[in-house]
Amino acid sequence: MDDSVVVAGETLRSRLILGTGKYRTMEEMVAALDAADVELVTVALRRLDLDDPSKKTILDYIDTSRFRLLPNTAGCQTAEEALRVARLARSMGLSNWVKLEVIPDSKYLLPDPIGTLDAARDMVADGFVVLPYINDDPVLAKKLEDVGCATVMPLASPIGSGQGLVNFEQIKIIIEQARIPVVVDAGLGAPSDASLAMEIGADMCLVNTGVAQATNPALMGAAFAEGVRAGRKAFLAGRIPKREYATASSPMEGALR
Amino acid sequence: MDDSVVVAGETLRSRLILGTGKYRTMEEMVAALDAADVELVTVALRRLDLDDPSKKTILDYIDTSRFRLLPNTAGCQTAEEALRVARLARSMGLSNWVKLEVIPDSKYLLPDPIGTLDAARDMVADGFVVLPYINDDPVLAKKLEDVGCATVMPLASPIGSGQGLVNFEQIKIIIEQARIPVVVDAGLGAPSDASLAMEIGADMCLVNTGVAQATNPALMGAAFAEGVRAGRKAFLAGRIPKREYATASSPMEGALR
Amino acid sequence: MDDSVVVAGETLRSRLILGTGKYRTMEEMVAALDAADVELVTVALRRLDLDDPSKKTILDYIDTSRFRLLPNTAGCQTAEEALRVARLARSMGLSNWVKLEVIPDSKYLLPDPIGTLDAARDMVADGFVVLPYINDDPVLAKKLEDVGCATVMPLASPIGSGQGLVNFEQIKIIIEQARIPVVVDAGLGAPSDASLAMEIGADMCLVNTGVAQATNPALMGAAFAEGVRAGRKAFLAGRIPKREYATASSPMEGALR
Amino acid sequence: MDDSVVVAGETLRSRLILGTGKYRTMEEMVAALDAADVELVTVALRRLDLDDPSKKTILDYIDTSRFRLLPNTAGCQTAEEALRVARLARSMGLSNWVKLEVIPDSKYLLPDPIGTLDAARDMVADGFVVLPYINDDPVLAKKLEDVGCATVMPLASPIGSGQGLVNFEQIKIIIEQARIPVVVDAGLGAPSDASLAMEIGADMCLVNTGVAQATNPALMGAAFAEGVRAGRKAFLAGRIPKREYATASSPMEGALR
Amino acid sequence: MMQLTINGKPRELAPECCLLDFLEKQQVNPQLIAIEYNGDIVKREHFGEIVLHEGDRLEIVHMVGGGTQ
Amino acid sequence: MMQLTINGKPRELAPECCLLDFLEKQQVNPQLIAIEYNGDIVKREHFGEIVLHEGDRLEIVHMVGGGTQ
Amino acid sequence: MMQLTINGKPRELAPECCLLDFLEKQQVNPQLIAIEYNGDIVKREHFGEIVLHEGDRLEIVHMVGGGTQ
Amino acid sequence: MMQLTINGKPRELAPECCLLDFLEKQQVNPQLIAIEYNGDIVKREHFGEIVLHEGDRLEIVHMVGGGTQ
Repeated sequence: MDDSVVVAGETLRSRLILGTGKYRTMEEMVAALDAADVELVTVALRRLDLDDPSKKTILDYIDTSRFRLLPNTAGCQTAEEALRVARLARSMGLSNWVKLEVIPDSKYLLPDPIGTLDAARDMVADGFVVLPYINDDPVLAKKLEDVGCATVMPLASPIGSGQGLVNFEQIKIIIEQARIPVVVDAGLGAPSDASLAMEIGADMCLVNTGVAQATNPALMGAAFAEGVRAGRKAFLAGRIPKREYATASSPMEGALR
Repeated sequence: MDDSVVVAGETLRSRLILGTGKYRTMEEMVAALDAADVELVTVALRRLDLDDPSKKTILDYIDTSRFRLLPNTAGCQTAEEALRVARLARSMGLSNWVKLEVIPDSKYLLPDPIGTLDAARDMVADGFVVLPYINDDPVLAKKLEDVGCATVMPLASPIGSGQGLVNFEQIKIIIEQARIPVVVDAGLGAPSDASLAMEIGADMCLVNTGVAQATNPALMGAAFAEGVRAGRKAFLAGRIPKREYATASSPMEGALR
Repeated sequence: MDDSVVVAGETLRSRLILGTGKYRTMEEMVAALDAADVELVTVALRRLDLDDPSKKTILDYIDTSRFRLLPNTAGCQTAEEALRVARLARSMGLSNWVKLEVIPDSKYLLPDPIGTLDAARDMVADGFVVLPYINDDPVLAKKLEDVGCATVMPLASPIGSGQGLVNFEQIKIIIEQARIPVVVDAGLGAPSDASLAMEIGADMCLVNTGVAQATNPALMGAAFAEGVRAGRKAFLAGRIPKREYATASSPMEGALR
Repeated sequence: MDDSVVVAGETLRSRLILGTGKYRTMEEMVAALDAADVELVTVALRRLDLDDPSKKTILDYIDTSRFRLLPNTAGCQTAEEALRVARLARSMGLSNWVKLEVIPDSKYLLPDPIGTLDAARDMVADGFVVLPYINDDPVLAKKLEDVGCATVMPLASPIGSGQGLVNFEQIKIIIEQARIPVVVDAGLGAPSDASLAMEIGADMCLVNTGVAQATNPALMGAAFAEGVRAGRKAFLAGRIPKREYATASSPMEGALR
Repeated sequence: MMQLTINGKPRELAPECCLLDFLEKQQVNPQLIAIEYNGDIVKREHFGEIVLHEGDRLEIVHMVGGGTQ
Repeated sequence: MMQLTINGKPRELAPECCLLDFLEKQQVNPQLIAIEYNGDIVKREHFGEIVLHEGDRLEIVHMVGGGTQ
Repeated sequence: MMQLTINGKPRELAPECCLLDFLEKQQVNPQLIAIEYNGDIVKREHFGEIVLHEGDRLEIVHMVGGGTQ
Repeated sequence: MMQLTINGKPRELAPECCLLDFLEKQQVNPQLIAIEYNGDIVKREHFGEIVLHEGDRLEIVHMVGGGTQ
């Protein structure tokens, strides 16, 4: 079954995006990307360590002919910082896509709605394809769509928490309203979480910690890929409504008594 | 990845069992069994309608060289009735396996712990391979294992309700204690439910209404099969623990500020 | 508002039952019983420590003219043991009521449905007023009512876990079917849990660890008493249905625009 | 137990705020306010109906010597509209407090984070005591505190939905961070919901539909008041932690076997 | 004619009717059914030995789609 | 007669009508309302100073039951 | 001296010891306990009739704080 | 020697050092980095035109593994 998704005019075959942070080794990361068979992977921008010039970088490990890079603005606390990081990333010539993150505090790691909207407006004006990371706020999601973002990426639950799709109802509203793809990001701990996100109509999922910190990241990458496909199929197949009471699945007529 | 399960000495390649009731047409049922690629399918025993002798039966549709039949005792309210139905089913020469159900009321359709244990004891003594359907009761599950049942099949939520794995903690205890396969049955509405059951260590899932009453049963059958595989892989891959708070998945060191 | 409950012909003014175990001191226990202003309190039966004869017993602390004792059979693994303990307790002349517990394992502490039903039948025949502790099993609850139990006491979640009303739907079924009072027992961690149990129609709640192990047991006892009353009032007042979508509570007509 | 709360320098004895919309009759509203014994009640501002001049207004029913009015800006879609409505309300001389709502869409009724922050800044500068209604966004809550709001009022779930405290974790973060009172608003359907909000440390709750549309609003008003008090006491009393496994509340030592 | 109870309903058959003849007349494939004759299960290989008599109770069942209850 | 817009609807009044007279004629209690006159809020103590003219826009609001939105 | 089992432990008592004397010596208030003597429950009003013998099994229980299990 | 700030730390370089020479000396592959020179981003094709001076601020960044924040 071909069931690709189009983001900013680009057709993506896989509806799973993987992050590349927090793996125990680069080898485990490569194995996970391969097993999950994703196309889009997020990366961060950091200062080069000039005291260790021979250190391999992530680009030594990721085959950019196979995987498309999505640089994020992780670490930025204001719209200005995010714009600066995005431009630096773009200047490397690998992509004009950016996963926009404006996160003012380092404890809860929740995105700033005001700073994110400001940055998105400026980035779109500057020619970026913007995929903003947001709280589960349908009004903000709509505003980001209106200023020209390519997707919205609401969080399922706190980053790295593995709690799954906690605020389910608000994500459903975001999906209902959106005319751009909705990517559920952050907090997906197991394939059941990703499958659930897809079942309610999300277009894609982004997972990092759930794969990177699993005991076996490659196997977990494959599991998430399968979970996303299962959830997508279920969305298309039309699930049964939830009912309060039981109804038998064997016929009662003709039963021996 | 080969990851089969052994029930009563028989190796099963698929960890999904499908029911065959409640499909809108026999053709939809056949398409769903095929798409889900299961091995074990449940059937019920009913009086033949002598006024319509030319009516096709389910055995005209199901290729028994491909699918193994698991007759249930649906409709039985007592241990005696269940034993009678099981023996009739066995006399057809297709299987000595039986999905044991003793369900005294027709509203909530919940199994009788006392009648089920009595029937299981008698059936095991009579040479049956017994797979009993039970409430989420770990003490009862242990007793059924002790009298020689081949599996236990706790319900996830009321039959046909699609509510998913409601009493998660008790199912986990059943799994922890069991030395026989645990099959999560009843109430699974979407692949995320089945995936979750497998993630916590269930050995198999049984689904009927969730597939049969989906808008597109064949696609939903494939979705459930994928969800079961995803959940099983995730169980083997070792998921991350749930945490209360966020932890970043991009490194903070070297961030531009 | 007078809203008493009748158990086995006795009118109880308070719908909260407190356990007397796990308090840090007897003084904290007495303060909690007083603050919660309950009428019925559970106690256990244990061998007297003959090496410490001057040790005060719980009867030195509890004013039995104010509080009615409900001896339990905690520690019994079989119906026979439970009957023996119940008879010993009754021989003290304080009560012929018994909180029946038959719990075969010491890890999960879940009740045995078969042993509990057997014991209940024998106890009723022997003249006891029987209040059995059970898993969330509506079929078993009905059988216990049918053999003459005075109440059923389904667990909300594992004893001492404070998880609250986990298997809500099955408790609702027990309540719907019961013609005897339903007492929700075990796992209630906070007044919101007790209130919820009462809101869905439970007749009473039993709490022990949630009060005894709170930082301030007396204040928590008062809190639970208030929560039980709040939930009972809400049940009588008829709560609004849950809706999927928002509806305004201010009128839209005449709004300034 | 005296346990009042201070909002903008004013001491409030009751931690429950009631809305005055959606009652079936004014008499039911008055009875509910009386039974709940609240001090603060929200009202809306609407155009007078000049075709029905003799119609009583809400001020004919509410004793403003007993109840303090909190006008809201319901119906406003922008910061400008909210400021206009707030000033009109203030010109009546009853209060300079305002429950700020900027809600751009009429289906989901969710507040606009950008417009709310803009309006709050302007209102504080103009001398209002501002109580803004917000989504469960801790970053926005902090910004509103920083611009001088008197409280923040995060929604528990969609207005009028009665779903209770759906996004519990984010509300907890808002509470942890706040140095101003946190009032949980919208979606509280029963006292258990209000109790839970208070148990996690909310300072107050606001309820409208849950009381107004109950079968018996006066009794439900009393129930919510009791639930709020129960939850507050439990917060102060220090609840037990939730545990995954059971622990007995009767001692095992000395058990008869 | 003799009176029997088949699948819970009264039914008239010609006397001394053999079970296999009855099934054939009804166009019922013996491979797809199970039979209880006067309360006892009859294995398929013994269907041919059964001759129906006045007052007999016969249950003829087959498999249908089913999941749980 | 002069044309005004009151609460968003066109309305005819006799010329040179004073605001307080209008309210009194309408049986509206000035203690229970707030007024915006041509976009400006008028404090209650200044109601008496307003004389209505052709083309004026008047908003007269009062409090009603309300919770959220 | 005679050997008994009291509350599961071996214990030596002087022969022909009466139950009530034993309790008194142990400072045990008979109002607060229940007794099982050689497997039979003894009502409080019959405590005085029990004379302990070699090999007797005695269970003396009392109430303690308890909730569930 | 001249003083610069590279990646936020003070650093001494020989005067009139060309950016590409510096990178080469540091064994840094210009294909894998991005550069901000005195607050302005420099495209890779212009790396060769930059000559470093006393007081310059240089940021040299590269891609690392990252998911969210």
